[in-house]
This record gives sequence, C-alpha cells and structure tokens, in this order.
Amino acid sequence: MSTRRDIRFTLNGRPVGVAVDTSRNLVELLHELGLFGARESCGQGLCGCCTVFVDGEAVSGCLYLAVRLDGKAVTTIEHLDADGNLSLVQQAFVDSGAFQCGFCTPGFVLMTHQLLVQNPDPSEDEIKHYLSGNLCRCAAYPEIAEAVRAAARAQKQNPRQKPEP
Amino acid sequence: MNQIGRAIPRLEARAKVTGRADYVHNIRVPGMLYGKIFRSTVPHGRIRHIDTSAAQAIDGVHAVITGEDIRAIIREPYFGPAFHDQPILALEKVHFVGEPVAVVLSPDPHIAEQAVQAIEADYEELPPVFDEVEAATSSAIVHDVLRPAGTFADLKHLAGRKNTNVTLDYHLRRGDVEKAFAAADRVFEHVFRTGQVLHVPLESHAALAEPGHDSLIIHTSTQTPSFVRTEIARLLGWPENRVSVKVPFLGGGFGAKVYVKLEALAAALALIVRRPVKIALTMEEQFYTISKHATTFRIKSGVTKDGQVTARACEVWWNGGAYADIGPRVAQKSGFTAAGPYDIDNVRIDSTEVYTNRPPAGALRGFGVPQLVWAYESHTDLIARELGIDPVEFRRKNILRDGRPHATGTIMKDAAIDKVLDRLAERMNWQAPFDRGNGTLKRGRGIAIGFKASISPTTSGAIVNVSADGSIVLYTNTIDMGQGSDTAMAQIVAEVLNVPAETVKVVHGNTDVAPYDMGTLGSRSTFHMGNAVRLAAEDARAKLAALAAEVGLPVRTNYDVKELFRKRYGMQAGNMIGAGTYIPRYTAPDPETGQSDNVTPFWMIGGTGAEVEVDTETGHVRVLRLVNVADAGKPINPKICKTQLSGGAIMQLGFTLYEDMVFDGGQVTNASFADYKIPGFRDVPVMESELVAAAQETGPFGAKGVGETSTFGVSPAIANAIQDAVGIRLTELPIKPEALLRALRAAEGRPIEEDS
Amino acid sequence: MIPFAWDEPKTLSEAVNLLDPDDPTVRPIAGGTALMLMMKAGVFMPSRLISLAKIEPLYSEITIDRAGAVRIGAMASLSKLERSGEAMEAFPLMKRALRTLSNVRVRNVACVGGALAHGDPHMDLPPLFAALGARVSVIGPAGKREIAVEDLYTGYYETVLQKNELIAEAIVPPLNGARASYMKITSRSADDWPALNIGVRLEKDGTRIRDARIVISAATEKVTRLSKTEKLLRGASPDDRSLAEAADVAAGEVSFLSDAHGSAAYKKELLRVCLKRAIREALS
Amino acid sequence: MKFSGEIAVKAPRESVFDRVQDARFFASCVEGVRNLVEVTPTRYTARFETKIAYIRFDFEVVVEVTRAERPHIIEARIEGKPHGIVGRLAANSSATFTQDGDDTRIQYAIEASLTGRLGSIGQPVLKSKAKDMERHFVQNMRAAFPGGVAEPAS
Repeated sequence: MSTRRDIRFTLNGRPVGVAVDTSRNLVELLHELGLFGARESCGQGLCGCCTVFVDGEAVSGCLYLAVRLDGKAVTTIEHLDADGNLSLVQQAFVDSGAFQCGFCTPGFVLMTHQLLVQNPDPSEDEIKHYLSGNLCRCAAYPEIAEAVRAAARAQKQNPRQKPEP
Repeated sequence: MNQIGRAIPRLEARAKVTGRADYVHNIRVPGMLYGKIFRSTVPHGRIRHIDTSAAQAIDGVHAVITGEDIRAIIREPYFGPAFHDQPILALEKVHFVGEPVAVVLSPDPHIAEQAVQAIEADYEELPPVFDEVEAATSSAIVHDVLRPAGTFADLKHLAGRKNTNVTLDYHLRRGDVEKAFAAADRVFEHVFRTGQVLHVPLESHAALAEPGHDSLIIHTSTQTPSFVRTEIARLLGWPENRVSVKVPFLGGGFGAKVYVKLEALAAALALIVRRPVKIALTMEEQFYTISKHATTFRIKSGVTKDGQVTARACEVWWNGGAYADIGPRVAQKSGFTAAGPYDIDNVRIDSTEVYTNRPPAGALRGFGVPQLVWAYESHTDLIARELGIDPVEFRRKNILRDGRPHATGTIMKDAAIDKVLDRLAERMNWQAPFDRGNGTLKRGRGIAIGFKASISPTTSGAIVNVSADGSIVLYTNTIDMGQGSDTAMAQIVAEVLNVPAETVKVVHGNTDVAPYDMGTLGSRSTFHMGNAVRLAAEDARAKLAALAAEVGLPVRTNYDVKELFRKRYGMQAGNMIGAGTYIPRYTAPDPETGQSDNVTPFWMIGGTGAEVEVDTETGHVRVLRLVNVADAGKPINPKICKTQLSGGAIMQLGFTLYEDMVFDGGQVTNASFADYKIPGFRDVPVMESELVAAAQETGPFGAKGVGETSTFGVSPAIANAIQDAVGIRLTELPIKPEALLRALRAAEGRPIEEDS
Repeated sequence: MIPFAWDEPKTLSEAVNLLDPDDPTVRPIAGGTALMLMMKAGVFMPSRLISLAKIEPLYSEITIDRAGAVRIGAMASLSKLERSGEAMEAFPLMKRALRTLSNVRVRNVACVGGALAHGDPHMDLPPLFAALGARVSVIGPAGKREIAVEDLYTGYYETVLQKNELIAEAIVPPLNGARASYMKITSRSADDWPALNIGVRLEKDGTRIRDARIVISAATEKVTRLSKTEKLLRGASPDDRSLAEAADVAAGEVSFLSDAHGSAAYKKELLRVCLKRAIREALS
Repeated sequence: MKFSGEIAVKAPRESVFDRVQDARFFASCVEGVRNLVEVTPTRYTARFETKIAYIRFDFEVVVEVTRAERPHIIEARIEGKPHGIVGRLAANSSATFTQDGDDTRIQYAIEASLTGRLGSIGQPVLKSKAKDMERHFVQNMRAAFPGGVAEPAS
C-alpha cells in the first residue's frame, strides 16, 4: 500500500489538493505551500509555535500528520489579516508590545483568538491557564496578558471579531 | 520632534503578529540540500573509524561528509572566538557526547535524518572529566594542543595553560587581603554553585550557505554577522568581500547565537558539494551546541563589627565544556566584578575557566554575572543576618558610589547603584511590616543588587542614507533578535534628523551593505551601535547642511530635503550618506593585578526584590512578586526597556527554580522541553519593573544597555527571601523543592532518608 | 520519520481487523499526540498506522446513562469532555483536572481512549479514572470485554490490552454522594510532568469513612491503588491521627521511582503530604 | 543509572562463583540475551533484545570480563550499540562473593549509561525497564540456585 496519499482540504478559505508522504506533519506541509507563520520549535506540542486551526480548533501542527487533513478546513496566522486589517487580537498585541523576537507570537495570537471565542471575558487566571501551553522564551508574558485583556475589551466594544477561527 | 523616550511599538510589529517576519527557517533556495548531523556517543575518545557506507547507500542520500572530507578543502578547519579549538566536524578526537562527527546531505531532511542512524563510529575511549574544580587539576586533559585565536583585542594575552584544562586564569589584586582578614572582626566564607543551563531560544540555530562561483552567501541566525564573515574568510583563506553574511530576524538569541555556530559547517558542506546546504538544529540539538557555565564560587569576606566589608577573596571556577567558545572572556570580564558592587579596599579575585567533557559553555544573558551575583549577594545577606544588620542597610553602608574606585581601580561614574538600592527598598516597602504567612505556608522577602561592565574595546559602524525624497535607511549589523534594536536605532536616527522614528527603515544584518560591528551581545548595542548611529546621522545632517548652504537654502534645522535634492540634481535624484564609527576608550587590565584606570565604557546596574511563599511540607517555593529596578541611563524606548527587564528576570527565574541540564555518563538526559522546563505563563509572579532616573553621559542621548540587567539579582533575591521565610539557606542553583524540604527536615532533626 | 502505510477504516470492528496482534509496527492512531512523540523521537517506526479518525460517530459521544454513569466514547477529544456540561457537572473535579491536563491544543486533538491506553504513568486521566472506579469497554477480534481502569496497566507504557484490541468507551460510575478529589504536584515549572498525582474517592458514613479508593501514579511506574491504606481508612474517622497513620501506611506500601522530579525518598514524603491533603480536600 | 543489590544462595562460594563466571549461565539469567558467542575466554558478543510495550530495542553487545578473582570478585564491562538509532550503551558491573555460613552472598553493582537519542529522552522509562530486568534477573538466579534470595536494593 502506498505511503503517499492524495488529500483535499481548504486552506485559509481556498481549496487545496496535494499528495503528501504519510510521515509529513502539518507544519512541513504548510512550509511546502509557502506559509511560514506556523513554525516548529520544541517539536513536542509544548511551545505552541506551530499552532494552526483545523476545523476551528487549535492544534499543534508539529504533532499533526498532514494526511489527516483530508476533508478538513485549515486556518493559519496568515489568514487573520486577509482583508488587509489586523484582527483585534493582533492589534492588541501590537499596542501592548506583547512580544519580543516574534517567533512564538503567531501561536499566542491564534490561541488568544480561540480563547476569546470561547470566553469573551476571561479572568487573569483563565488567561494564564489557557495560554499555559504556549511558551515565550523572551518571557513577554505580562505584556501578552495585557494584550489579551485589551483584545477582550476591544471585542466588547466592537463585536466584529474577525475572522472566526 | 522628541524621538527619544517615545514608547513606540516595534517597527516590525505588524510583520511579527501576522507571522510574516523573516527568519532563516523560512528561506529555501533551489537545489538546496539539508544536512543532518551524526553526533558523538562518547564524552572523550579517539576516533578509530567512521563507517558511512550504509548511510551512503540509502536512496536519496546525496553525500555523507566527515571531518577528514572537510580537511580536504580547509586545511586547518578549527574555529572559535578565543581559541581555534573547535573543528568543523570532529577530527582525531571527540570531546563531548553530542559533538558533530559527520553530516548526511539529502534534498529530503527526513531521509538525511534516517541515514544518520545508519552511520557507525568506533572510538577508543579516554578518561573524561566533568566537574570544573576537578578539571582544574585533573590528569584527564581535554585538549592536547591549545590554539589561541588572537582575534579580539581584549583576549590578545590569551594562551591557556599547557598540559592542563585551564583556558584562562584571571587575577585581580588590590590592597592586602590577608592582612585585612587578620584585622577583621569577623570573617565569613561560603561556597556557592550553579548548574549548567542553556538559552533555548524558540528558534533553534539555522544556517544556509549558497556557493557562488567565487563567493559564498550565508544566511544565518547569528548575533555576530561581522565576526562570522571574518572567521569564514579566515578558514577559507579568502578576502572578506567574497563572503556575504545575511541575517533576517532572530527568534531569540540570548547569547546562543554569537560567533560561529553552524556557519562554518554549512559553508564547508556547500563548497564541498557545490550546492546550497541548510542546517537547522532541532530543539534537542541545542543542548549539544552551547550553554551557560556551571560554576563553583568560594567567597570570603572580612567585616568590622559595625558592618564595613574590609576585605574580600573570590575564587571562581567556570565549567567551560569541551570548547572554549567565548568562555575565557566570561572568566575575565565578569571575573573582575566578582567582589560585587561594593566599596572594598582589599580584594583578591582568582577566576579560572577550564575545559571539561561537557557541551560547550559560552555567553548567556548576563555573561557570567548572574552566577557571580548569586554567590556574592547570598553571601552578603548571610553576613548581614549574622551581624544582625538589616540587609538593605548593610548594603547601603558598603555600596560603591560614583567617584570611588572599583576593585580594578577604575573610578565609578554614571553608576546609579545607590539609586537602584533606594528605589528597590521603597518599592518593596522594606520598612513596613510584612505578612509572613501561617501554617505550612511561610512567606519571606529578599533583595539583591548586581552590576556588570560592558565589553571593551569594541567597534561599531553605521551608515545612514537619506534619499532624495527625504526618506531614510539605516544600515547596521546590529541584529534585532527581539530586544528591539531596530526600533531604538530608528529613534536615534529620527531624533538627529528630525523625522518620526516610524518612517526610518532599518536594514540590519547584511555584511555586503552594512559596516562592521563587533556583535549584538553584552548589552552593548544601544551604547556602542547607538553612538555609531548617532554619529552617522549627525554626519548626514552635517552634509545636508553643507548641501543646503551650497544650493543657497537657509540654514535651519528643518530642511525641505526634497527641495534640497531637486535644487542640487534638478530632479528627485541622488542621496546623502552619513557614516559613523564608534570605539570607546579602554585600558587593558594589568595581567598580574587586573588593575586598569578604564576597564569599561559603562556599568549596568540592576536590583531585584522577591517575595516568596514556601510550602514547608513539600519544599515548594512560589515566587509571588518580583520587583526589578535598573539603571539603563536615559531609556530610548521605555516600554521596550521594561519588557526587557521583566523578560530577563523571568528567564533568570527559570535558571533559579526549574532549569538544569542533567547528565549521565556525559549524556544530557533531559534534552527536550518535556524534561527541561522553562518558565510558562503559570510560573510568572507579579512583575514590576522600574528604570531609575539616570543618564549615561557618554551614551547616545544618555542611554545605555539594559538587556541583561534584570538577570543579576533574581536568584539571590529568591534565596534570600527563602531564608527570610523559613531560615534555610540554599547554596546551589537551581533551588529544588526536594533540596529545600531536605534542609528543612534536617533542621527539624527529622531528616529524610537518602536513596541508596 | 519515514513514510508508512495509512488506513482509515470506517468502523471500529474494521479497525480491529486491520490491526495485527503479532506485528508491533502496526498501531492504531487517534489523536496521535503521544504516538507522534515516539515517532518523532525515532524510537517507534511504524510500518502501518490505522487511523481511527473516520470511525462511526457513536464512539465520540459523551452521555449519561440511566444509572447516572458518564459514558465517554473513546474517540471523544479531551476538549469535548471538558466542554460536556452534563459530565462536568457530575464530576467538577474532572473539569479541574482537565484544565491542567497537558494544554489546550493537545486536549483538542487527544482522545479519551488514547489517554487511557498510552500507559505513561505521568498522565492525569488514568489515576483519576481509576480512583473514580471507572472501567473501559474494549473491543477485540473476540468481541467486547470490560476492564477496570485500575487493572489496565502492567508497567511503564505497558497495558493488558492486546495489540488488536481497542478501547471503545470509558464508563465512569456516578459519585452517588461519594466525595472525590484529584491533585498533582510538579517539582519544576507549573506545566511540568508531575512528580506525583493522586486521586481519592471516599464514601462517608456519618463522620466516618465507609469506603475509600486511593490511586497514585507518576511517582510509581504505573497507576497504583493503595489497598492497604484504603483498608486502614475504612471505618476510620478522618482526624489528624488516622490521616497520619494512613500516610505512613501509604508511604510503605509502594515502591517509588527516582528521577529528575525527585528521589524516591522525596516522593514518599510528597505522598504522605498529598494523601492527607487530597483526603481533606475530598471531604471539604 | 546505578543498580545494586544482594542475592543470597545456598551453595558454597566456589561453586557459585564458577556458575556466575560461566557466561552461558549468566546470559541465561538476563532476559533478551541471545546469540552469545565466546570470542576469547574473557570476551563475548551477543544480541540483546528488549521491548517496552510496542517499542523494541535491539543491541549488539560486547562483554569484556575485566577482572575475575576466584572466588571473590568478577568485574565486566558491557558495551552495546542499538540498531537503527544512534546510541551507545556502556556499563560496568561487579559481583563480589562472600561466604556467610551455608550461604553465599552475591553483591552486585551495575553502573550503566545510555548515550545518543535513547539517552537524551527516555531516562524514566529506561530506568523503569532496567529495574524490571533486575527483578527478572534476581528471579532467574533464585530459580537457578536452591535457597533464599534477598530482595534487590536500589
């Protein structure tokens, strides 16, 4: 039996059909497709640098076999400003200075999107727990927490949170 | 327009939040091969034989390269900033478990990785040495031959000690220490240790070398593009202009990416196979690449009964691992601050770096200073307690003040040690009563202060290019690895040329277009490159003024630059180049006594206060609050500076409580984020950061470096707070709950059994 | 990683038939988070993976049966369990435990069956479910069998499951007034693997403990029930003296692993402390 | 990784020593050892296979008896290379024999390290596996000699 499979899925709203080796993970596939915002760092699903939405749920792309994408919808960090504007979360990260080197930032931004969809008004404790699966070696954690609060406030004032993961 | 002191977002903010910022990991070029490294499985051994035949036979493998293959194109394939001791791939001997021995090249990284598993190497084992104190006198010698590099001005005297493992022994002598000990009312002596830890930037090292017909382009995640170019050109025997080093953003550096790491390997491979070669490390491989020195520090102080420190003797051993990297400079530069920011008449420092059979140690945020502060500020608190003097008061009595000589003889200037201590005490509400907890949860608080010298003598150059439409590009080889240097440099240019900082474009990390810079390290960029950038911008401004006079425009600060160029060239054409080079003054320390009248261009001062809660039944320490106060001169971007302060402190919190490379038979046994734990969101205490009102007279607009300052005091502040809470003093980093519980139980007279 | 064959059966029994009882290089993959770690580390090189992703939706449902037991389809993700209002209402401690189980992304993908079958002693669900008296229903070529979660594990990564058996469902019996607690203790960062985890289920009779189930893991190489301690607690009133006695018995009845999280002796002390704390928390 | 323990068997010291020194007997007490080949009287090669759940490890092993003083002590050095993955197993083991009435006490100590991929990531599970092997070894020794066997200490 073949170790290569044809898969079809939607990537940031557009249909994609590719043949993948069964051993390829989602991050590697995205890189082959020219999207580099999801990146492998720890390789163990612990740092969150490889965060991608699959069918609206955040997953660690480095632990997710590409072959499993068949029939699913994938959204990456590159899609959040598809209309040319930063999302409320992205804007809040900029305003709060919630990053330094930026390597972990896409993961934190995507996780914050999912958090605010599930819980529009998270407490400090809820923010910490929800984001505890993302690591920032520059340790911009205080600023990231501030960005999440700012995004929650902005979302309250402007419910046009976009785009829904 | 006042551009200095503006808390603007980073210039690259949008690129980073959209995932579009460039890192080496994103770069792919046609025909590129991936290299995967086969590593040593013995800590010390002579290579008998390497069998690559099975790997070579695997479909999709382009080539398998060993050290001997590299010798065919580079006769002396050894590199390093202090010693030329590190072979591109192991030659004759291996010196630590994890050392690169061979590389498999394939267009498919998975095939390369698989083929690595098929390589076999046979070694004749040699006795290894792992401990830094043991290595100083051990009969097991890591390197048979010592090859001093002679590259850097401050390390010209470096020779190593033949037939020992000593790479550098630094000595400082001031006053008469023994006499002062004899005369002292009390003498205190303690030994402190730190374990080996590492940087683990989330972007692991990556380098891509593209060979041209008589040139080489290296895209690499380095903090030191100029050094990489010099070193690669030296290895190849080429003029520097045939080597281009290009650096996009770095996904964190912290000292892991200084000097040569993967670049020589990528370059050699690319030239051997005449194809582009990319080497990107995995997280596990970072553990075999570079780390922070494990140390042992014996410190002894003579004190009068009213609390004046009259003498201090410091013996520091630095575990350099298998290759010197920049360790000798750590032992020297940080070594001379080992007695702390105190005004002590009699000081003796002996600081020794040794080779061992562990992964190499080099520069890590603080460059040795956090290990020293750990010892001297723990020691300081112990003395204060013993004398019954409040720890803040005791420090206040002894700190170095501007105008007084440091142990090297250099007169202190623009070093706000007093202000940092005062603001720290105020922020900690030190005079007010403190909630000490109850039951099995006991609370305590502690403070610590530290200082660090900058690196000297080093050079930075910058070019400012004003285009005919008035828009400005800055060319610099300072690398933005997250510290915000692009933004700070843009603010300096903007201040001089009177434009909004957001409009300045920064081109960083390209040796083809930007001038020499010693490196983005040691918190030197704001001061050194900042001064060079200011000079370059001033040069451009002066030339614009001259042009204005030439074309007959009125002399004023705000030119209409477009009009200026139109008048000069008849259309929107031409440009104005300003160049600046900065090199501070420096006096090399006397090799016998360490004395120098100008040992550093500036001092970094940092203090930390910690409030902790100890679970007396489990030994767990919860840090509730960390207050960081720093002298960063006059900050160029206060927001970014404060993020640096809290970030540095949280990183050091990891080194204090969680992080430790665990070894078994020379093998790191926790080489992953599953087993090597860095601080996460739930570990972060209440963070407070403050920059005291200060100015560095010689800095650009009064500024100086801040990237390491908050790392100094964290570890001892926490240990001091633990003693305040439960009366137990721990002397080894990291502080593990088990160690604390064992000490608590021993003090209660019901010790916990040892595992047999 | 080297490529392997990939199957996506539509039914659980089809999946069972595709598994090979004698070939350890054929494995089922559901969430895959644990298996991927083994594969990426190069210690497991599969020849064929049987994906359970397209198995009938029945096996990812979470329901409460007439007896009040929560029945969790093995393919339900941990996030689905976390968001299942009814189940979480019945077991608030499960909700708390899930909150610190790995991280959100892993919970979004990893499934309950995999979390129970993997057999890493540091995981949360096995000791928690074992303490609650849960059992799993397992499907193999010979049909269905039920196994108590506490009996699943035989060693580090080792279970009683055959290579061609799959967990179909986990059944957590109702508390019916019993008190339960679960805690884990890390010795480095907060998101570290635990040095010890402990689950406790107590039935009270007035002021006395009528029945106790105490399960620990992480400090031991597999999920371990503390039967001597349970025996001692049955009929005891949970005062300081009997808890201290229970802590002593507990410390003596298991063999602890020494590792980077702490020595065996330290973990023994942790157990003494955590046993008391877990019982008090359950009763509070 | 260090392991040590004591086994007491009801047999005279010389005979116990001789049996333990017999590589074939000794290897038969260690689970997973096969294809034992005597290269010289003090040097042996073997294949060592073990598994943890569905994960198999397969080592080529060389055993060198570095010291044998009848009937007091045997020391050996073991080196192994796993198949299919970069790594190396190195161990030093010693067994000392003391007469205690009718019993012979065998005190054993093994210091082993695993370098390469397996050593960098799998310590807890390997330790657990090694302990398991130790238990089996003691059981096998117990079966081989009549009489009581002490529990391994760790």
